[in-house]
Amino acid sequence: MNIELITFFIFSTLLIFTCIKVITSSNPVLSAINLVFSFFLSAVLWLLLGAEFLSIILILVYVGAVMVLFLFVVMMLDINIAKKTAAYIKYLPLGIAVFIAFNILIIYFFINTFENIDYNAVKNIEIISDSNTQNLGYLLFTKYIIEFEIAGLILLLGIISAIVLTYRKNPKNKYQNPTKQISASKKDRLKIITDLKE
Amino acid sequence: MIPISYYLILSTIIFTISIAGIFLNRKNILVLLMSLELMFLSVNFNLITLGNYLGDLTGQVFVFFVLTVVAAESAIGLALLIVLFRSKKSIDVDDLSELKG
Amino acid sequence: MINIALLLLLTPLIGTLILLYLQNSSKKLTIIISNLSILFSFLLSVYLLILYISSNASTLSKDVLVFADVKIYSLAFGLYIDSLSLVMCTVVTSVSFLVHYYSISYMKDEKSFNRFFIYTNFFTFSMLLIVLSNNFFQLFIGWELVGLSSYLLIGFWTKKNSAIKANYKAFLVNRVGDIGLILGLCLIFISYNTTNYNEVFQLKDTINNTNINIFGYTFNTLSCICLLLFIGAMAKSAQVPLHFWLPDSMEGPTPISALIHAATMVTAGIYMVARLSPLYVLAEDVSLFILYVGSITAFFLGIVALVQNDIKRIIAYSTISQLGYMTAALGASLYSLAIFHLITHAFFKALLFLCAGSIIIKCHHEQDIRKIGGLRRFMPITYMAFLYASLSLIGFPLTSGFYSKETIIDAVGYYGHTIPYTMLLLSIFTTTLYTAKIFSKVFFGESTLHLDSELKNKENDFEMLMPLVVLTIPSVFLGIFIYDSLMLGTLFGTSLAAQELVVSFYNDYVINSLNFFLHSFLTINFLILTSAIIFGYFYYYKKSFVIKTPSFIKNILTEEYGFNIFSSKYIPEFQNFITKYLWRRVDISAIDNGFVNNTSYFLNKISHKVRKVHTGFIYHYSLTIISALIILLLIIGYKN
Amino acid sequence: MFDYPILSLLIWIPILIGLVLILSKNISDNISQLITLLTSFLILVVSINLTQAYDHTTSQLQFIERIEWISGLNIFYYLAVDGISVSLILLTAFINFLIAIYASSENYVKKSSFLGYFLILEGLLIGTFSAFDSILFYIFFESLLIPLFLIIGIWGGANRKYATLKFFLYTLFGSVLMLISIIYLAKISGSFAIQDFYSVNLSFQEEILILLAFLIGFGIKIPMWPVHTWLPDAHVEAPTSGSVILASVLLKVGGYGMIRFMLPVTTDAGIYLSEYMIYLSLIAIIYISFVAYAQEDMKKLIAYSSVAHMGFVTLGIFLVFNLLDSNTSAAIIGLEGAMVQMISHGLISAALFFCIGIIYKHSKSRLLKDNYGVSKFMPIFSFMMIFFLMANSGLPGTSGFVGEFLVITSSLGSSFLFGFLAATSLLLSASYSLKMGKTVLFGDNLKNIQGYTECSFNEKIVLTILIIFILYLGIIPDYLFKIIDQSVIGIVESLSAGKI
Repeated sequence: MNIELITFFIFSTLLIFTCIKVITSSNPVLSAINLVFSFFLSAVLWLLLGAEFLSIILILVYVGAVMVLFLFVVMMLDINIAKKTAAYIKYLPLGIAVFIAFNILIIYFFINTFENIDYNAVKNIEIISDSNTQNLGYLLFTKYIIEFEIAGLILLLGIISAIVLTYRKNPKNKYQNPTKQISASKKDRLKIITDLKE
Repeated sequence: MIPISYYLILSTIIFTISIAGIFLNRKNILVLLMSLELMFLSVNFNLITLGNYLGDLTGQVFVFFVLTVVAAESAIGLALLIVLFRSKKSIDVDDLSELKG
Repeated sequence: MINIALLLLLTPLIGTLILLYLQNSSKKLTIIISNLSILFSFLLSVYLLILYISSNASTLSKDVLVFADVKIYSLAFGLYIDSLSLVMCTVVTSVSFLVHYYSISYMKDEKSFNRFFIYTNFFTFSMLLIVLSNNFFQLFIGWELVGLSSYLLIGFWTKKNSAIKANYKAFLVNRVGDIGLILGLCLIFISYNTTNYNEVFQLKDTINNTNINIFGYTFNTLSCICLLLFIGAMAKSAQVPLHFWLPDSMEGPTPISALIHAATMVTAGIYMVARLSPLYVLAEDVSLFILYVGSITAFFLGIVALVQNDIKRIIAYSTISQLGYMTAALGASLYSLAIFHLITHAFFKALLFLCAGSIIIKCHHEQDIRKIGGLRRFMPITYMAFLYASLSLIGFPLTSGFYSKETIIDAVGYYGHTIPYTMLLLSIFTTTLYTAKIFSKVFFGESTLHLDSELKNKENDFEMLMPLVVLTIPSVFLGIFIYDSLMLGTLFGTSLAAQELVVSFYNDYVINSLNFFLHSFLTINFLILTSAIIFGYFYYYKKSFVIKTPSFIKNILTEEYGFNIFSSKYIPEFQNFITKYLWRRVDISAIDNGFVNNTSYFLNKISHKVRKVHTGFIYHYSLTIISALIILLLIIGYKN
Repeated sequence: MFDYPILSLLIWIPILIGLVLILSKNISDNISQLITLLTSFLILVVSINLTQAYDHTTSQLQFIERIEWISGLNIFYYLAVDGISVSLILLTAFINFLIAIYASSENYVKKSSFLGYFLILEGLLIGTFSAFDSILFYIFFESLLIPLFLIIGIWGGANRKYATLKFFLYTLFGSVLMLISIIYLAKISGSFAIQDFYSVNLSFQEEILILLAFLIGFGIKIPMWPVHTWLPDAHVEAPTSGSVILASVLLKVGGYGMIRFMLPVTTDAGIYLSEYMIYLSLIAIIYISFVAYAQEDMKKLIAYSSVAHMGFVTLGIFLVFNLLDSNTSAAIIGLEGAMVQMISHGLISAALFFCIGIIYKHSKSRLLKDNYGVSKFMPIFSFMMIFFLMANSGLPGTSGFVGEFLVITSSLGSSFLFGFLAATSLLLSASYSLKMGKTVLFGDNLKNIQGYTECSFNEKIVLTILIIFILYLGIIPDYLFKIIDQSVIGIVESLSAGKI
């Protein structure tokens, strides 16, 4: 049993448990932290697969940004801790049944589509050099340059829409609006009426 | 040497866990979003393993893009959640049923 | 020749159009135009008749206006000039002119004076259209136009509800007849591709031996066509089953009853059968049917006249019974006799109606003979005219009515149709009775309308009395004048078939008009006539004895054998019931609500059910998504 | 001899001008009246020109315009004209011109768009009658509904929503079936042109199915007996000019469609089913006349009477099936009778609906019992109305009689029973039209409704023109026969030739 297989088994089992904890935990904070933990574990597994750059990105981007965001939101919204566990129990058997049925189906599906099951997953793909990041960087900036730009755009979109959705003007603050001040309209212009009598 | 099927089985398990998460959760939408994240994670798993199987880096490039998209998506998701919370004072799944036919 | 006939035909039409154009001009102008046009066509027809007889030209048939000329068939309007049509033209135009002249004074205080003359001119045109037509198509067009003008004229006083009902009934009954006529017409047109008389006459043998199946049974085509055409004639000439519209058509002004419902329109049916005599001669069974219909009408309708009290209705019934005589003559294929009776009847019946008109005007629109009385002293001319007309009606020897009616009765007897002969004989009795009734009641009885002061002054103005005088001449002397030439076939020789029947009857029974007159005193007819006069004298004039007619017979007669109720109550009720039922039940409930609205209701129900599926909870949606995914995978799994 | 594409002009000019009228907001009423009058007059002149230029000695198509439209499915913008379409185009143009005159004296809310819709309707109708590509025909056939839907929907009577919805869905259901069969036929014959459909040989079942689809599709439009219930409602709710155009021209599209599609394409099935279809149209004639007699509403009465008269048209057409092999000349007479009946019914029902509109304008009620003794106040109008009622009951001398006469003749050709049943319509149509005349025009004016004043100048012109034409077609219909004769013979001969 070589070292890779052992690490794979440890981490994958841990990963599955954390994932189950994520969805079953009553307290959203707890589930957020479990999610963070599962990201760490999957980063390790990705390292195993030879995708170093992506695993580090996973940790940086996901754990750093997204999960922090989640925690922010969780903290901000005073979510009452789950009070409806009863209903939860009622649906559990159905959930498990679906879970198992689904697994069997997909695994059965995988098995007979890949002819040599024992193809080694762990492999290092060379394009210009042995380091994964260099290869990825090369590919990103030559072949997929347009998609890269679009990705940037999507992130911009993410930012702007988040702000637009949640921004509320504070009614109390007074600020000057120069354009309104200098614009004049016909109806409130002063009119001088000459007196005809003299 | 880890056969490819192990990874694929792992990603299906995570995928079904996240589906169960969406399906089972009676609590709030946050869990829903998190299980969404899990789903993306399992998809990335698949992408990388099959990328390796085919000996082609596009899988990983694609994962890279998936990550960016998911980040933006979860940002917007959370913003919506906040707006929803502001108007509904609760994000419990059972309360949100305006779309009732 | 043809152009003169065309002019003859078109002058009334031109008159109508001018009148229509000058609709609200002065009365004087309308009088001049309408009378002038009719007088002009009358003179033309007399001229043509004389020209035709003197030059004894052959029959002339020419198409004037092409209606539709297509590869397969061609229809056209045309003129058919022969002695029959010209004699009929003269009769029609002369009576119509006299009626026009008469109605100048009769209608002078009417508000819509001009409208009356438009309709009468139009009527004369359409009557001439029938008389002069040379094909079945134009016959049918004239037929309907005459029906239309009688509809308009009966309903002339639009305010009178009874008049409106009467013209509605008259038009519909005529339409019933027209169905028979159009079927006959179309049958000829479809099987022989022509509607022209001459072509059909040439084809008559081929028609005779082909037969057509109607509802499964095969009939001889010719007799089928003749029967259908006769049904049309029955409605128009008011024969038994379709006669009940004529008494009601008395709602119209009296000149109209004189013109249309006595002299011209009702005779159209007789004219048609006579014109198609070559066909009817071959169809023996149909002629027999016609004979029996004629004699039944003559007899039974005559009796009904006895119980009537309205002067115009009595004369209307007498018209129907006289028409019965003519149809009987046609049935016995004595076509020239029928036409002869038609001519004489036209004159004396028009005279009767005009006298009735002047009486009605005199007594301020009072038509009930029980109320009018003792007018002999006040209206000498009308009295004289009425006397002559009624003598001619009952067939008093030497009058023209005698010559035409007695010859028909004797000829029918001579040719051995026993039952019709007895019927016609008995109806002499009834005819004399009801004429005696009117005569004694109106002219000799005491007048209950105590308006003596009014009666004293002038009888009626000149326009009314002149036609009466003029009409008495033909209604009395015409008989002797044309009797011999008619019987020997010189007058209608060519145009009417079965001429030899009349000639042989003439040679060995009548010999000549004078002998017929002398020997008539010995016949049964005269016996019945005198007994009826004596009976009438005592019963009506002297009121010496009263016959208590059993109530059962009385109300049958007053109800005109139930035709009246049948037509005015049962048919409308039945029609309303059926139509309401059909509309309510079938149209609305069955089709509309049952089929159309139900589908929409059903769809509505379904859509409400489907709406409930959308619960709004996310997990339900995710459930559906996942289950769909599973099913998809199952299918893929199953596939390979 | 025509350099400019006359048919496309005839179609698209009214549509464009109609659109202009609708879209432009501030057109005053009398300007829009003027524009409509001018355009409809122009269209009338051009269509008369078309009829003159159309040489009626041959039965071939003329004025053909064929441009590639959707090349992928080889659908062509294919316009052409033969005798039948020429006469119907002339009828459309004529009726629209009359409506333009009549509508100018009416006052409607948004007058310009009201008139605009009529112009669009006119263009579409001419398009339907001249389209020889089945998809183009279908598009025009469908788009006819929209303007009428809006006319009745916006300017209609009380519960117009129900009526318009029912009318729209009814006709839509019918035309969907028609579309299926068109596509099916096009799949077999390769191209969408109607001519190619004629040479398609189908198995017997296919032919029966297609026949039924066409029967329902066009039957609803005509309307034939069981599917006619939309017509009375649509008429009662429609404004006067709306119900005039609906009664006089829109019903003819169904008849035209039958002649163009059903006769040549599904001949064997037609012959097989002709007995039942003849019974259907006979029921339509007799049963509907009974129902018409029972109506209280004037418009419903005339609506039912037009169903009965259209029963004659369908009878004429199905007789062609029945008599095709036994007696072709009777079949030709039958089809010609159907055509003449279409034209004459168009004129007569238009006139009757105008009269009812006039009466309605004065007495504000369409019920028979509310209108009494009109002739006392409107003598000239009542004379005209009596003339139209007579024409409606098939008085010879008016065009009403010619069509019925020919159809009765050809039905006698097949069997006496059909002829007899068809002839009874003479009596029945007289009974209900004169019943209406009796109650409305004559009789004592008990309620003394003072509202009636003599009808206005426009109305008099319209009615006199109609009288002139009804009389013209009644006395000398030779010109009309000349136009439609060759193409009718062409159709019937191609049928009998094709069949053998």
